[in-house]
Amino acid sequence: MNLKGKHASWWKSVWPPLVAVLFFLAAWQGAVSYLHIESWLLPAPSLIVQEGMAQSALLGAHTWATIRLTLAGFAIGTATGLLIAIVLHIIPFLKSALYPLLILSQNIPIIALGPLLMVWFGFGVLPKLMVITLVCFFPVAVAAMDGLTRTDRVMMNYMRMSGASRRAIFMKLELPHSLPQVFSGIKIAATYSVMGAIIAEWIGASEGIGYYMLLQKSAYRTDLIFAAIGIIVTLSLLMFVIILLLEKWLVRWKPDQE
Amino acid sequence: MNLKGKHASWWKSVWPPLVAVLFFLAAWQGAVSYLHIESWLLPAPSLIVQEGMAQSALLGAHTWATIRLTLAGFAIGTATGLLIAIVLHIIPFLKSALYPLLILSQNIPIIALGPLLMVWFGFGVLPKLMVITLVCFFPVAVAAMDGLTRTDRVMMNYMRMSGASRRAIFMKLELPHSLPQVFSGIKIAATYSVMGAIIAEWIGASEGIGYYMLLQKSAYRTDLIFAAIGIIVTLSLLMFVIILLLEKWLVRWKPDQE
Amino acid sequence: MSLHPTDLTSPHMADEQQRAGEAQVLTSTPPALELDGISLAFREKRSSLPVLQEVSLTVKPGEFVSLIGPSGSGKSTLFHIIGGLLQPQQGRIRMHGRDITGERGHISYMPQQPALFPWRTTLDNILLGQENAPRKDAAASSRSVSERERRKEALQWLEQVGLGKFAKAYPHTLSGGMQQRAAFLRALLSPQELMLLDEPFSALDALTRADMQQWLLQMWEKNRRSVLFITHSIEEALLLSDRIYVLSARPASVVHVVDVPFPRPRREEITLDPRFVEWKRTMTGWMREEKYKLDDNINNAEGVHKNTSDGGVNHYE
Amino acid sequence: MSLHPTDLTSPHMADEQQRAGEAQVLTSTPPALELDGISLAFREKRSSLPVLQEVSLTVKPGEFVSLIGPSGSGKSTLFHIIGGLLQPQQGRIRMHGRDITGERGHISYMPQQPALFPWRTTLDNILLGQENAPRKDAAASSRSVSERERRKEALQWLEQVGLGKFAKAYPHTLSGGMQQRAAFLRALLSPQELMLLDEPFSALDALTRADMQQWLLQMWEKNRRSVLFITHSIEEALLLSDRIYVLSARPASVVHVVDVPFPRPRREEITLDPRFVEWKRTMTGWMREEKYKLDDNINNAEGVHKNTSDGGVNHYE
Amino acid sequence: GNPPTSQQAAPAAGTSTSTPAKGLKDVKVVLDWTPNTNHTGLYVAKDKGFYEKAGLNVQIVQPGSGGADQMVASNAAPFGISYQEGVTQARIQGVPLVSIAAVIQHNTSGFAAPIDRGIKSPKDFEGKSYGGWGSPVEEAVMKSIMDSDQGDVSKVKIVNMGNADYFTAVKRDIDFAWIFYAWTGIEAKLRGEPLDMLYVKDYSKSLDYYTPVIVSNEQTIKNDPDLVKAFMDATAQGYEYTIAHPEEAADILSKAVPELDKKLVLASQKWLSPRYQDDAAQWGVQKAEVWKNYSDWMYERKLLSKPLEVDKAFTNDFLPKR
Ligand SMILES: Nc1ncnc2c1ncn2[C@@H]1O[C@H](COP(=O)(O)OP(=O)(O)OP(=O)(O)O)[C@@H](O)[C@H]1O
Ligand SMILES: Nc1ncnc2c1ncn2[C@@H]1O[C@H](COP(=O)(O)OP(=O)(O)OP(=O)(O)O)[C@@H](O)[C@H]1O
Ligand SMILES: [Mg+2]
Ligand SMILES: [Mg+2]
Repeated sequence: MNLKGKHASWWKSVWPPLVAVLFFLAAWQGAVSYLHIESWLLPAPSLIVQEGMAQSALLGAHTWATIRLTLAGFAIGTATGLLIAIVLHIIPFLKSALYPLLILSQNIPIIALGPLLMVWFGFGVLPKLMVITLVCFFPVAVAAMDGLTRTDRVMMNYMRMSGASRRAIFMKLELPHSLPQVFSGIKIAATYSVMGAIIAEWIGASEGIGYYMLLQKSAYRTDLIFAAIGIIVTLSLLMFVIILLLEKWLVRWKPDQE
Repeated sequence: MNLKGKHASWWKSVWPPLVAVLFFLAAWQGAVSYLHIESWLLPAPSLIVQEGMAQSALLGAHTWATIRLTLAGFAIGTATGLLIAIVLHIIPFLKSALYPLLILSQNIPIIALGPLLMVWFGFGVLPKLMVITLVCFFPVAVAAMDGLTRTDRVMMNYMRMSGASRRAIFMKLELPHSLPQVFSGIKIAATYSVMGAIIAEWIGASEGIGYYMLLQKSAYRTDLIFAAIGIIVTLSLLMFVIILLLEKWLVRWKPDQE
Repeated sequence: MSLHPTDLTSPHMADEQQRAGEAQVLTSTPPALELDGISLAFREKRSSLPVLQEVSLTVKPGEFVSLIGPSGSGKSTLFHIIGGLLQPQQGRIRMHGRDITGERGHISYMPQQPALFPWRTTLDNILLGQENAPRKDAAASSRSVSERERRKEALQWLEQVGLGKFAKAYPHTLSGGMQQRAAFLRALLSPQELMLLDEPFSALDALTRADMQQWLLQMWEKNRRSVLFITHSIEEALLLSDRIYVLSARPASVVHVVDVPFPRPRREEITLDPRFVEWKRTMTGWMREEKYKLDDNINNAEGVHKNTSDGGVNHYE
Repeated sequence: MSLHPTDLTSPHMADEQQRAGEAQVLTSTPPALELDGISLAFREKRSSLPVLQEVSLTVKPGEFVSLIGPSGSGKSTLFHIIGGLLQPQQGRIRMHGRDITGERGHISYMPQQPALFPWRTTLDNILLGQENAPRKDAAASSRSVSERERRKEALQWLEQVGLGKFAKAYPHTLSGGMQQRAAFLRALLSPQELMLLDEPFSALDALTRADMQQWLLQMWEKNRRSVLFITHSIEEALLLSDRIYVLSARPASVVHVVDVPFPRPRREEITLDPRFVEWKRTMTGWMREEKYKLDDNINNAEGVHKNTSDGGVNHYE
Repeated sequence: GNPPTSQQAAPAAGTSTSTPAKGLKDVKVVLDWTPNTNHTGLYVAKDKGFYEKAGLNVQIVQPGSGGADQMVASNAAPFGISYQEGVTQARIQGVPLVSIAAVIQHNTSGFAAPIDRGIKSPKDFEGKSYGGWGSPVEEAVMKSIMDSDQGDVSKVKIVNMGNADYFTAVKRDIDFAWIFYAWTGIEAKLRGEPLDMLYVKDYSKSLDYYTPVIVSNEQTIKNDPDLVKAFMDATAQGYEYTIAHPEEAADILSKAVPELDKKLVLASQKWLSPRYQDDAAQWGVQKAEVWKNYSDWMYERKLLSKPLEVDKAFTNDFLPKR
């Protein structure tokens, strides 16, 4: 009974997006065949799947490479973002001083940064991880810093008066209180992480979905580009869902709104 | 007296970032001359400024074009993000259905999207605005949706029991309550907006800092590329500061933490 | 003190008679509020916490009714049900004869926690009730007055409760008692005819509290809005109410109904009346009795005893 | 009731004598807490709101001292100053003779709003005070006990205040009074020797309140921690305290000091003692007097009168 | 001077070599963009073991959108693929790139348009839309070849089409674009979308420049000429083999980069193989006049701020003596 109930609620939260995605694909397919859009411009989903399947072994290998890169980069990026947020939160002087540099870090175009990174850090995995980190850390850092400063005043007063150390205030009040907002940032970062990996692969790689895309682009294989995009989107969704589940589990104390 | 006090506090919040930026530039200058880094790889700040000044008229015109594009795109993007968040918040079914599509929208690489946008919308300003919108709306939408669902339960109970309409609950409780979190999203979007405009200019433009960068790239003028980056960063910082001031003004009811 | 259940020496009238009287009123004007056998249990993962058990009560138009009962018995929950926030698992709620179970917006409400909005000034906070009320109520109380007039009026009210100086202050700069007074005003200025007040004066010192009580009494005697009032002070309940419902410990059911016999208008002096003192003692005794039952319950492990049924309600006057 | 300032018929002792006695004690053991001429004004943009004006008070080791005063007078603010949250603009705070002005962590604190942490269960919430306390205090109260033992002990406490069943519940599922009891336990279980309790029982019904009072009394009589206690109930103050400070309306200053003459151990029955009733009447009168002054102040526009100086404090026993 | 970091990050460039297989020296070659038939000789040389025989373990690296130039110039990698326009402009900015071989003897790029646009000669550009990337070089080139045909370049509508490709662009707004025939032209043929091709070299001798070229940097050439020699020796063999066996070479490329479209690779290779060497004495040879003509052309049009020191820009010294 209970299991069935769980099953039902799981299904209930899964079918709307599923239907929406299917509807989206159907509309796409319909538009392509109805409007006679040429496949080199916008291939039909059916064609994409078909051609993608034909290259599945190759795609699989590249996907695996991208997954590894994404996970590593996302982990490092989120950790960096949290760390920066925490350090800057605890030392407000640093925060006001370094915020401009954080924004600066988000505004160095990859075409200028890419060669520099490769020249300095070689052709290995390091410059790629740096690119993903650069993409992921920022939303986490901004959201976390905002969340950490918005602590409930009454609880804060209690903590201070009862002699909680700075550390305890942070661990027991500010951090849990900011979790919902931190997770906003992590969700944004998770969504960007895969794209970050793709961009990282563009600045120099010999494997991964990003590399694959560039090759297909130069071979004018729009269908395979879209197969790659399909994989990218799927990976992003997976990342997002994992974060969502983690959030549900960590912020489970919050009463459900209706 | 009062004015002087205001002045002092203004100065107090301005000098740490100023010092940090100056320190950063000094370190850069020092590293370049100490390590003999060649100017085609990483030009010294002094050189960048000097060469940038020499082209100031041209840079000014391009900057102005980018500013217009950025402002328009950021405004549209933020508005779109808020609108999406509001609609999806009010209709939870839509939210669960469309969230995957939002994530999807963030994972279409520009190299695939650019040509499509151009073929569909021509080479005018429309596809460019769409690119910036795509970049900016997402952090705003995610942060706003998260913020809107985290409304204080006790206040919500009061609003419901006293017969507030859905609209009133939204306008008078959920929206003001979510403002801090919404502003986290807008801050992230503001930071990205200038970069979004640059990317938009890359996919096809005949003016703007992005266009200028590409030209300098093909002319191997690393110094001017960095001058362009300097402008991009400055614009981003300006956007960020404007949003920060707006936030301070709108969320002024929050007691300062210590 | 040694009050015991057996100490019940206060006069009381036969249930039947009272019932008949009520029925008569019912046929003429339907009650402003009528709860009919409300039951509710909160469900957690595995367990269930029964909170309300067949609670029935009536507030006639223009009547002042108090609810009194141990902490955690379910009084606030009952308000949430009346306000349409929670759906009862059993029972109906009627207002002027119309079934409004689960509907919202029919009441002026003062919650137990002030729940002031931190981004609104005190003045804007107390205007919120009027803003929220469904249009018809707003119209009914002839609230076609201009925004400006309403603010002016609200400001006068604020001054009367000693908050005039703080009209433009944000809630976090108010003391606990000041916040409570603001929340009280917010309910008072809401146009709906029935007011639900959840411990409105608990954070006030005795004198401010007495002032507020007098002030509420005077206003009520002038306007005769229907009031349902939760309080922990038996004295307060006796001073203000036409009728008092005494609730048992959780799961709450009505164990006593008291029609307060003191004439109106009442002033604070009435608390010195020996009959008043007698009533106070009696009711304290009842509460104590309930308390013991509760303690027994706790001692008999967590088993939930259903030791009062509807028929077991004692009705006094 | 017609209590007037002139009704002051209660016995009182000369100030000088009392002062001398205090001085003697001071030389032997320094007081657990000593406020010396604390003044504070909140500054807004243009205006300034004087809240505390030269407040001095003393809590000797193991003494139970109450603060009583009108709503909004500045009692909670005084606690914030003692707790080191706010810096007084004048005056010093000493603890056992040591100046601790602006220092934190020297007190067990129960705030006026429960301020339970929504992500902690009730049990984890009441353990928070122990977790927060600076190490030395934790050590002083021989808290080298294991985590598990502490939880077990906390659970027993929870059961004693009727929350045993809710140890694992999150605060938002507790009623107002239940939350207050949890916050009270949190302060009680904090290891610091001096407890500051800000209206700990205001949201409780009369009986639960009486239980809690008795329970607090018994515990205090056993352990003799120093207590500073804010309440709005004169009865509660008289029942529990060794000494009561009566504060004026804002800006608060000490207008009366009462050394409560009833012997310990005290039980609830004492409230029936005629002397007790007399004291209650007297103090109600004082409060009323302050109230009138305040009303006058308000009527005399917003001008702030400094109508009591330190020398004007009346001291009684 | 180079930043010290580049040394440790790119061991292939320095003297220290990690030797995975019998003392082979690690060497990186950075491509100009994605692998294509311009690069076949490198893949063949690797596949056929020419590099190994020369004592090299060559790794072919794909760059980002930034191209190879900065990486080669900074010695992060000793070799790369570039093109004459790039090397010319780079050297003017003091970037120490040196071209060490021309991959294709003549410029195979030109302006292409679907035949339905009716662009048969440069004069036909008038009134049409050109899709490019917004560089002043494009306009200058177009002006040069239109001048020879009495055309007026100001009547061409020049649109920046970003990274849209020829096929996409000509479907909307754009009439013609600048392409490499060996790749895009062949693809058009395979698709059955015939196009008119106007090679720029046919209209101006100055524009018959080398694209692409293999580049190294001054530091490597000065400090490690043997490495350059060994590398070029094997690379030349690779291209010579490709010239001789276009089909097998295409196969090798397709195997090395399975993501590429085999049909396109094969057709492109067949078209390109005879054009690598073309009329030159041997594969890779560069003529000073080609470098001079083009840089003078650019300088005259103010596309360069100073004349190019031609003899420093390229060298034939490392080509094998045949
Ligand atoms: N949202 C909820 N989820 C689960 N249990 C709840 C919830 N709200 C209230 N309860 C439980 O219902 C019971 C009654 O709570 P309620 O707030 O109605 O008490 P009350 O009579 O108002 O008490 P008090 O006088 O202390 O305010 C309590 O045991 C409480 O734990
Ligand atoms: N943070 C603040 N900023 C400005 N004014 C404040 C602030 N906190 C309190 N006040 C003001 O100080 C005065 C005293 O407040 P306080 O909370 O100390 O009163 P109190 O004696 O505890 O009253 P109550 O019995 O109602 O809780 C009030 O007038 C209040 O408006
Ligand atoms: Mg309640
Ligand atoms: Mg207070």
